[in-house]
Amino acid sequence: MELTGNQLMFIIFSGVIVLFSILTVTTRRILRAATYLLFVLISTAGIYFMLNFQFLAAIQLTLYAGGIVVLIIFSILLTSHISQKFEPVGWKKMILSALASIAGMIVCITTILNYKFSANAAIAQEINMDVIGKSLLSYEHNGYVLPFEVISVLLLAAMISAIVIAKKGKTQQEK
Amino acid sequence: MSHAGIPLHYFLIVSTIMFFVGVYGFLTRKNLITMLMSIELILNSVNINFVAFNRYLYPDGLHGQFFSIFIIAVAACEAAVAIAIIINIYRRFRTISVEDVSEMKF
Amino acid sequence: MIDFSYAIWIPLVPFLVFAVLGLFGHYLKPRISGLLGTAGLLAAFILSLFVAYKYFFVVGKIDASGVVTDTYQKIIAFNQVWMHFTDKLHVDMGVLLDPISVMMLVVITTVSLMVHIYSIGYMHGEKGFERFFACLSLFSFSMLGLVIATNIFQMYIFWELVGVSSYSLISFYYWKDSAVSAGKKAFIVTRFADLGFLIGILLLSYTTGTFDFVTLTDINGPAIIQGSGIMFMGLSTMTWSLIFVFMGGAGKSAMFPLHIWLPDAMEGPTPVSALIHAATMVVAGVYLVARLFPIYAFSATAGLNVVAYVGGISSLLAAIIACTQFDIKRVLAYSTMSQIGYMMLALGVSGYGEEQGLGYMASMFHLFTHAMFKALLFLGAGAVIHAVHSNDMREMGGLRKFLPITHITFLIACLTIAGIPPFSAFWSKDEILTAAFHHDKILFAIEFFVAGLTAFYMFRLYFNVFWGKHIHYHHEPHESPFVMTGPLIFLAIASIFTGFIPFHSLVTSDGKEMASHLNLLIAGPSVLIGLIGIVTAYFLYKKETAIPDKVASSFKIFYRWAYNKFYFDELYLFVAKKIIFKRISTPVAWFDRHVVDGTMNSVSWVTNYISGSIKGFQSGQVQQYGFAFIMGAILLAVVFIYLWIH
Amino acid sequence: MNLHSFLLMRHELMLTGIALLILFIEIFFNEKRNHAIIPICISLFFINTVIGFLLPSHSGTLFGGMYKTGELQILMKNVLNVGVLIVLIQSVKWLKSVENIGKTNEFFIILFSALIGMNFMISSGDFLMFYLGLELATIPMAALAAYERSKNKSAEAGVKLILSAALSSGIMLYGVSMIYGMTGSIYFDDISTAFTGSYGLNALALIFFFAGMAFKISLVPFHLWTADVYEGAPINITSFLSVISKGAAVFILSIILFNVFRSVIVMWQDLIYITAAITMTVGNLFAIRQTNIKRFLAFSSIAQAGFILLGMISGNQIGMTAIIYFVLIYIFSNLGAFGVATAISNATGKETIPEYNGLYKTNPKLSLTMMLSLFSLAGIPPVAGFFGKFFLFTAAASQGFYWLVFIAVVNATISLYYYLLVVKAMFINHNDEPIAYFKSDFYTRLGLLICLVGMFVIGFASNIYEFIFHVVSKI
Amino acid sequence: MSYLNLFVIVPLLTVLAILFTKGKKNAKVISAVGMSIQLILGIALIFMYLAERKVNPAPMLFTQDNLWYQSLNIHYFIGVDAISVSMICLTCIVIFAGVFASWQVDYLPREFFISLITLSSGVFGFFISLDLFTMFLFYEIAVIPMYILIGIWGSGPREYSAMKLTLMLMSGSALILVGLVGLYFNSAPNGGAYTFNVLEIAKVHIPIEMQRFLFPFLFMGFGVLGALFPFHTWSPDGHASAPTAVSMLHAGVLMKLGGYGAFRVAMVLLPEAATQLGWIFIILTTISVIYGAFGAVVQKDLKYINAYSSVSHCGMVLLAVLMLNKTAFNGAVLQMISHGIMCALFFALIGMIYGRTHTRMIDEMGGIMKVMPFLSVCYVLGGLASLGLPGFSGFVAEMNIFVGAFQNPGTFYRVCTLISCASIVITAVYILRVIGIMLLGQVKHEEHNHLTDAHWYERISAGTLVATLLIIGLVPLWLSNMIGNSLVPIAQKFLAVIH
Repeated sequence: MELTGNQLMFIIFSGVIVLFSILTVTTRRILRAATYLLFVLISTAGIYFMLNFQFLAAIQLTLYAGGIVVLIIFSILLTSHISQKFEPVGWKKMILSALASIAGMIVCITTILNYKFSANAAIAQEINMDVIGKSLLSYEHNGYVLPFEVISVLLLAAMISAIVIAKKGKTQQEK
Repeated sequence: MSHAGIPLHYFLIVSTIMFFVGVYGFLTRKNLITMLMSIELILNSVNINFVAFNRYLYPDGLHGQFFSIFIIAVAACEAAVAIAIIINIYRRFRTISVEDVSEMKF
Repeated sequence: MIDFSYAIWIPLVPFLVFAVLGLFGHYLKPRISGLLGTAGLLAAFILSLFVAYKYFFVVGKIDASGVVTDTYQKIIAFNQVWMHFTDKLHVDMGVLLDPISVMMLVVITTVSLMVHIYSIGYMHGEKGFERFFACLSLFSFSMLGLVIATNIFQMYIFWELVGVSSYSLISFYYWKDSAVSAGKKAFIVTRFADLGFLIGILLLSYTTGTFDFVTLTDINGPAIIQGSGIMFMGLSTMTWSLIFVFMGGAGKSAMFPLHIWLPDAMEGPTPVSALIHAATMVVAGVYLVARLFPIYAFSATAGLNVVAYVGGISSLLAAIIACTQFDIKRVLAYSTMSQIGYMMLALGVSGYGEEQGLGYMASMFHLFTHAMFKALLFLGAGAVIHAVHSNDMREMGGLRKFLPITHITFLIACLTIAGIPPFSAFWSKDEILTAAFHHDKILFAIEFFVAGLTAFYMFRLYFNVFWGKHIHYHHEPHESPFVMTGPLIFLAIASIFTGFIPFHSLVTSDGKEMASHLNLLIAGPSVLIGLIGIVTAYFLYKKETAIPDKVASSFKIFYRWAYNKFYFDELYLFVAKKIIFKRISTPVAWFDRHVVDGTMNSVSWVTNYISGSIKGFQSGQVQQYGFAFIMGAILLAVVFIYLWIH
Repeated sequence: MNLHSFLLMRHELMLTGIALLILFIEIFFNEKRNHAIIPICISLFFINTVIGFLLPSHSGTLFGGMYKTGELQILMKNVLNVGVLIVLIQSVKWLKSVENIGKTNEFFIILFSALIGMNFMISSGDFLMFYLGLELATIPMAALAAYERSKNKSAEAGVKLILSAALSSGIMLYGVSMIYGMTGSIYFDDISTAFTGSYGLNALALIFFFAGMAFKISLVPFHLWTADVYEGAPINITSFLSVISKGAAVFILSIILFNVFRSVIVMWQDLIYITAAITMTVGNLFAIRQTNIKRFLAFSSIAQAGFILLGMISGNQIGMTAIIYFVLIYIFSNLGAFGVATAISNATGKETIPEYNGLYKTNPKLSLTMMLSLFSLAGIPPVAGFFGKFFLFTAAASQGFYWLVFIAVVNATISLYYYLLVVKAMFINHNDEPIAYFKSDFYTRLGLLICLVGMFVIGFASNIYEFIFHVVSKI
Repeated sequence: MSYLNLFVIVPLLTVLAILFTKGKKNAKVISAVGMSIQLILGIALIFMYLAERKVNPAPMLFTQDNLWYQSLNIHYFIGVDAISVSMICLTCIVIFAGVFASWQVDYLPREFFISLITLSSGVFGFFISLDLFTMFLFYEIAVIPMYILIGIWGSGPREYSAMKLTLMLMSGSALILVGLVGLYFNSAPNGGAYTFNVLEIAKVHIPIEMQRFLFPFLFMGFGVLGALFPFHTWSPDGHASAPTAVSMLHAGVLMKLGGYGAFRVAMVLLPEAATQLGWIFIILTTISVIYGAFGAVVQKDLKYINAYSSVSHCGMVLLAVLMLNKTAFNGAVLQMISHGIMCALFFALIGMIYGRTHTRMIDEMGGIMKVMPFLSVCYVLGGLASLGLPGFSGFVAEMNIFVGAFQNPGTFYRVCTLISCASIVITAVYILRVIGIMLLGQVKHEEHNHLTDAHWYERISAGTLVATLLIIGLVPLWLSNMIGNSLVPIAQKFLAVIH
C-alpha cells in the first residue's frame, strides 16, 4: 500500500498525538508534561490544517498552544519547583484507572466502528475568513452571533471570578 | 467516505484514544495542574471529533468547526478560573497535590 | 292465651336494683342496700310464683289458637330484636315460658330470695356490703335472663353474664389472694367451656339457620329434620355442634373434666356458694341440655351418650373425693358436682316423649329438689362457719348443742340427699335410677353405688360437725339471728315437701303428662344403700375414733389420690403454667421481640450498616469521584449497548 | 432587536443589564459607600423578577433557532428567579460580614452571570448554546464556591467543583460530538427528527450526554462532588447550587429528553429508571450518617434529584408539570432549611446536627421553620412537599412504573428517617449548652417567611399547579 | 359548605387559638372547649345522619365536592356513610377523653395540645374524605405528629419507639401510595378522566391482573397501621413509650385508620382480588388474633399487654373485613369502635395509674382496687369489655364477626374463624391476670396506700369512655342497623363477585 502525503501526515500527527498525550499523563516532571501537552496541541492543529480548517488551526495554535499552555506554565512556575518530580502513582490506582480507560476506549471504539456513518451528499462549503466572519455575526439560521455574545459574558464572568479568587484579600494584606 | 485517503474512523479512533488518555490522566495525576492538562486533552479530542465529522460527513455546514472554536474559548475560561482557584489552593494548603486537598470526605 | 309480657319484669327488677346499687350503692347505708336487694328479689319471687301458677294451672296448655290441648305450650311472652346478624340470624331478648323455664324461675327466685334474706345477717358488717348485694342482684338478673331465653344466643349472653357475676362474687374478698385466684380459675375454665358453647352455637346456627329455641326444638323443625348433615369423624355436624354446646354446659355445671373450678369457688361468701354454686348457676348446664333436649334426642344420640357418661363419671368421681375432704364447703361442692352428675346422667339416658322421657322428667325433678336441699345445706354450713369461723370440720364438733335450729335443718337436708323417704330427693333420685336402669346397666350400677357414697359422706360431715369430739372454741358458738335461720327453716320445709309435687304431669320432655309410679324394685335397694351409708358414717364418726384413719391408711394410694382430687388441679396447673405460659406464650413473646421485631430492627440495622460501609466511596479524593463518574458512564453504556439493545 | 425580541429574551437581557450596571457601580463609586450596594442589587433583581412575571410571555425562536423560548421556558426562568431572590435575601447577612467587604459587587456579578447562563441554557435551541449556557452556569459557580478565600474548605470546594465539572463537560461533549456525527446538526429541531436509531452509538451518545447532565443534577454515580462542594462552599452558595443550579439542569434535561430525544424515549426511560433507583437509594444511604447540616442537605438533595427523575421518566405532560411544580416547592423547602442553617451558621458558626440539640428551647421559631422545611422535603403534609412528591409519583405511575414508585416511596420513608433525626435533635434531644437565643436580622426573617408562606401556599393553591399544567400543555 | 367541614375546621381553629395564647393553663382549657364542641358535633352528626338517611338513599350523605386539582381530577370530596359517621364519633369521643386524660401535661403543654389536635384533625379528615388523594393527605397528617408527641412527651426508649413507629407507619403509607396511584391510573379503563373518587372507582371494573397487583399493596399498607402480623411491632414499643393521650388516640383511632382504609379502599375497590388473595391475609390475621393474645399473656408492662391485645383485636377487624359478608363487615366496624373506646379507656387508666404509682409493671402493684376504686372499677369494666362480655360493645362486635365469618361457605374461612374464636379464652386469661395481680389482692407497697382516686377530669375522661362502651353494648341494634344499611350495597357487590 502506498502512502499518500496526507496519510503520512496523518500518521505522523496521530502518532505524535497519541504518544505525547500518553507522555503528558505519565511523565513525572510537571514542566515536561506541559511541554508534551504543547506538542499534542500543535499536532492537533496540524490535523486541523490537514482537514482544511485553517482558521481553527490558527485559533488552536494561538489560543490553546499560545494562551492556555502559557497560563499553565506560569501557574506551574508559581506553584511548583521546576525540577520537582512527582511521586510515582500508586499501582492500584494506576491499574484501575488504566482498566477504566481501556475499557472505555474499547467500548467507544467498537461502538463507533459498528456505526455506519452516512455522509451528507452536499458539496463542501468553501471555508474562508469571509464565510467564517459572516456566520459568526449572522443571526440567521447557522449564524453564531448569540454564542459569540454569550461567550463574551462568559469571558467577563471568568475574568472577574479569577480576579476575585486570586487577588489577595484586604484583610490578609493588612496582616 | 474518505478524505485524502484516510477513513473517518481513523480520526475518531485517534480522538477516542486521546480522550481516554486524558481520562487516565485525570484519574491518576497527582498535581492539580496536570489534571487540568488532562482536561485539555479531553477537550481536544472532542474537537477532533467535531472537526472530523464536519469535514467528512457534513461539509456543507460549519457547526463542527464553530463548536470547536467555542470549546476552545470555554476551555480557556475554565483554565483561567481553575488556575485562579488552584493558586488559591496553593496559598491555603501550600501544596497542589490533589490527594492532600481532601479535607472534606465521607 | 294470656299476656305474659309482665314476666319480663322478673329479670328486670333485679337488674334495676343492680343498677341502683352499682351506681349509687356506696352512698347508701348498708342496711338500705340489703333491704333494697331483698325487696327486688321478693318482687321477682312473687311475680315468678304468679307466672308459675298461671302457666301450670291456668293457661299453659292453651295453644296459640286458643284451643286447650294436652300439651304445655311454649309461650313467647315477650320478644325484642336486640341485634341483627342476618335476616335469619338475629339475637332477640325475650321471655320464653315453658315448663322448665317456669320451673327454673321459681327455683331461682326462691333460692335467691332466701339467700338475700340470709345474707343480710351473714354479711352483716362486711366491707363491701352494698357491692355484695349489687352482685347478687346482677347474678339473679343474669340467671333469670338465662332461663327465660327465647333463643340460644340470648342464653349465651346471659350465660356469660352469669359467669362474670359468679366471678365477681367468688372474688368478693378481693384482698385475699386465694379468692382472687379462685375467681380467675372459675372464670377461665368456664370461659374455655363457653368457647365450646360458642362454637356449638356457630355450628348449630350455620346448619339450621336459626337461633330460636322454638324453631330449634320443634320436632318438625330444621334442626331435627336436617339433623344428619355432613359427617365429620363419624359424627354428623349436628352431633358435633351439640357436643360442643354440651361442653359449655359441662363447664358451667362443673362436669368432669371441667369441674376443677367448683371446689375453689367456695372461696366466695357462703351465701354465694349456696345460690350460685349449688342451686342455680351450676345447673345451667343441665338446663341447657334440657332446653335443647329434642335435638339431642332425635339428631344427636351420640351426644346424649356423652352427656350420660360424663354425668356418671362426674358423680362417681365427686362422691369419692367428697369422702376424703375436710373443708365442709368443699364436701358440699363435691356433693353438688355429684348430684349434677345425676341430673346429667338422667338426661343422657332419657328418650323423648311419653315414658321414654322419664329421665328428662327425673332430671328436672332432681334439679328442683336439689336446689332446695343443697341451698339448705350450704346455708346451714354458712351458719356453722358463721358460728365457729372456720371451714375445717376437724376444728368442729358437738355443735348440735350450740346451734339447734341449724342442726335440725341440716339433718333434714342430709336425710334428703341420702334419699331417705319421704324426703324430696328420694322421689327424684329414685326416678333417675329407674331411668338409668332401663337404659344402661353400667350407669345404673355407678349411680347406685354413688347413692350409698352420698349418704356416707354427708353423714360423715354431719356427724363430724354436730356430734363427734368436743372442741373448746375461743368464743362460744351461738345460733344465728332469725334472718339466717328463717331461710333455713323455709328451705327445710321445702326439702321435705317438694318431693310431692307432681312433676310427671308438669315438666316432661314433650310437655304432655306422663305416667309415673314408684318402682319398688329400685327404690328399695336405693334406700337400703343410703341407710348403709348413714350407718357406716355413724359408726365411724359419731364418736371420735381411729377407724377412719385406719381405713384411710389401708387404701393409702387411693386415699391420697382422692384426697388430692385425683390431681386434676395439678394437671390443669401444668397445662396452664407449663404449656400455655411456658411453652406458648413465653416463646410467642420472645419470638415477637426477637424474631419479628428483630427483623424490623435488623432492616434498619442493615440500612445503617450499608450506609456505613459505603461511606468510603465519598473519600474526598476528586480523582476517585472522577473514577466513579467514568465507570458509571461506561457501565451504563455497556449495559445499554450490549444488553439493552440486543 | 425589537420589543418582541426583548420580551422573548427579557430575562437574559435584563440580567445582563443589571450585571453591567453593578460593574459600573463598582468602577465608579467609592468602595466605602458600597454598603448600599446590597439593597440596590436585591431591589434590582426583585424588579427583574417581577417584570419577568408580569410581562406577557410569548413563544418564539430567535437567532435562527439557537434561542427558543415559550411560556414553558419563561415559567422555568421565573421559577429560578424566585429562588435566586430568596437566596439573595438570605445572603445579606453573610455578605455584610467583614470578610466579604470589597467583593460584594463581584458576588452579584458572578451570581448573575451564572443565572444568565442558566437562562440561556433553558432557552437554548441547539447544543452549542446549551453548552455555553451550561459552562456559564458552572464556571462562575466554581468561583463562588471558592469565594471565601480565607477558608481551606472553600478553596477545596472550588477546585473539586471545577475539575469535576470540566471532566463531566468533556464527557458530555464527547456524547454531543457523536450526536453531531450521527445527525449532522447541532440544532435541537433537526436532531429530534434525525436521532432515531437504536444503535450502540445512539446509546453511547445519549448516555455520555446524560452523564454530563447527571453531574449537574448530581445523580448517582455522578454525584460524588456534591457533598464536598456543598460542605465547603459558603452556605448561601450551597443553597444556590442545591436549588437553582440543580433546578436549571433538571429543566433543560427534561426539555431535551422530552423534545430532542423523543424518539428514543424507551431507551432513556430505562436509563432513568436505573439511575433514579440508584440515586434515591444511595443518596439516602449516605444522608443517614451525616452530621454536618450542609453535607446532610447535600445528600438529601441527591435523593431529591432521584425523586425528580420520577417525573422525568414519564415523558409526558403530567411529568413535566410535576417536575416544575416540584422544583418550585423544592426551592422553598430547601431554601427554608438552608435559610435556618445559614442563620445559625452566621450567628454562631455551628453547622453540625448535634449542635442543634435543644434548639427548640432557645429558638422555637427557627426550629419550627426548619421542621416544616424538612417535612416538606420529606413529603409530609400539610406542607407543599407532599404534593410535589405525590405528583411526581403519579407521573411515574402514569407510564406504569409502579415498582419504581415503590422504590421511591420506600426511599421517601428512609429519607423521613434522617429528616426526623434533625427534628429530633431540635425538639427532643436535651442539651446542656444549646445554641443561645439570637435575634435574626430583617433579611433572614424575610427570607424564611417567604419560604414558609411558599411551602404552605403552593401545596394547597391548586391554581399554581394548574397554571403550570396549562403552560406545559402548550408545548 | 357541608356540615362535615366543621370536623376539620374546629380542630384547626382550636390549634390556632392555642397558638395565639400564652400560659400553660389556657392551652388545655381551649383544647377542652374545642374538643367538647367537637364531641357535640359528633353526636349531632349521628342524629343528622339518621334523619337524613330516611329521606336520602344516596350512598354518601352530606357530600361536598370541590374540584381541587383540575388537571389530575383531584377533588376535595367529602361525605359520610354510617361507617364514617361511627368512626367520626369514635374519634370525637376518644379525643375528648384524651384531652381530659392529659390535663396534667405540664411540659410544653401548648405544643402538646397543638400536636394532639393536629393529629385528630388528620384523623377526622381521613374519615370524611371520599377522594383517595385527600384521604391519603389526611392520613399522613395524622401520622407525623405522633413522632413529636412520643418523642417529646413519651417515656422509656421514646426516641427509638417514636422513630420505629413513624417509619413503620410511613412504610405502610408508602405501600398505600403505590396502590393509590395504581388505582388512579386504572380508574378509567374505558377512557375518560382518571379519578381518585372512591365512589367512581368502585363503579368501574379494574382489570383483574391489576387488582391482583394492587391489592397486596393496599391491604398490607393499611394493615401496617391496623397492626397486621408481622408488621405490628411498632405497636408494643410505640404504645409503651407514648404519653397517655397519644396511646389513647393511637390505639383508639389511628389503628382504625388501618381497618377503615383496608375496608374502604383495598376491599371495596378491588373486590375480585380481595376474594382471590384474601386467604393470604386471612392466615395472617388469624395469626395476629391468636398470636397477639398469647403475646399479651406473659407481658408484665401494662402498656405492652394492651398493645398486644390491640394486635389481637385489630387482627380481628382485618379478619372480619376479609370475610366478605355483611355481618362480618358490620362486626369489623363495630369492633373498630369497640376496640377504639376500650383501648382508649385502658390507656387512659394506665396513664392515670402510672401517674400515681410511677410504675406500669403489674407485679409491682397490688390492691389498687382498695386505693383507687373508681379507676379500678373502670379498668375492670374495660377488661370485661375486652374479653367480650355481653353488655359491653366488645361482645356485640365479636359476635357479629364470629357469626358473620362463620356464615361464609368456605371451609377454610370457617376454620380460621373457629381458631380466632379461641382468642376469647386467651383474652380472658390475660385480662384476669392483670386484674388479679394489679387491682385485687393486697397492697404491695406501703406508699400506694396513700394515693388518691381519680380527679374530676380523669373521671370525665374515663366516665365518657365507659358510658360509650355500655351504651353500645346494651343497645347495639341502632348502631349495627345504621352501619348495616350502609354495608348492604357493598356486601351485595361481594356476593356478585363471589358467584
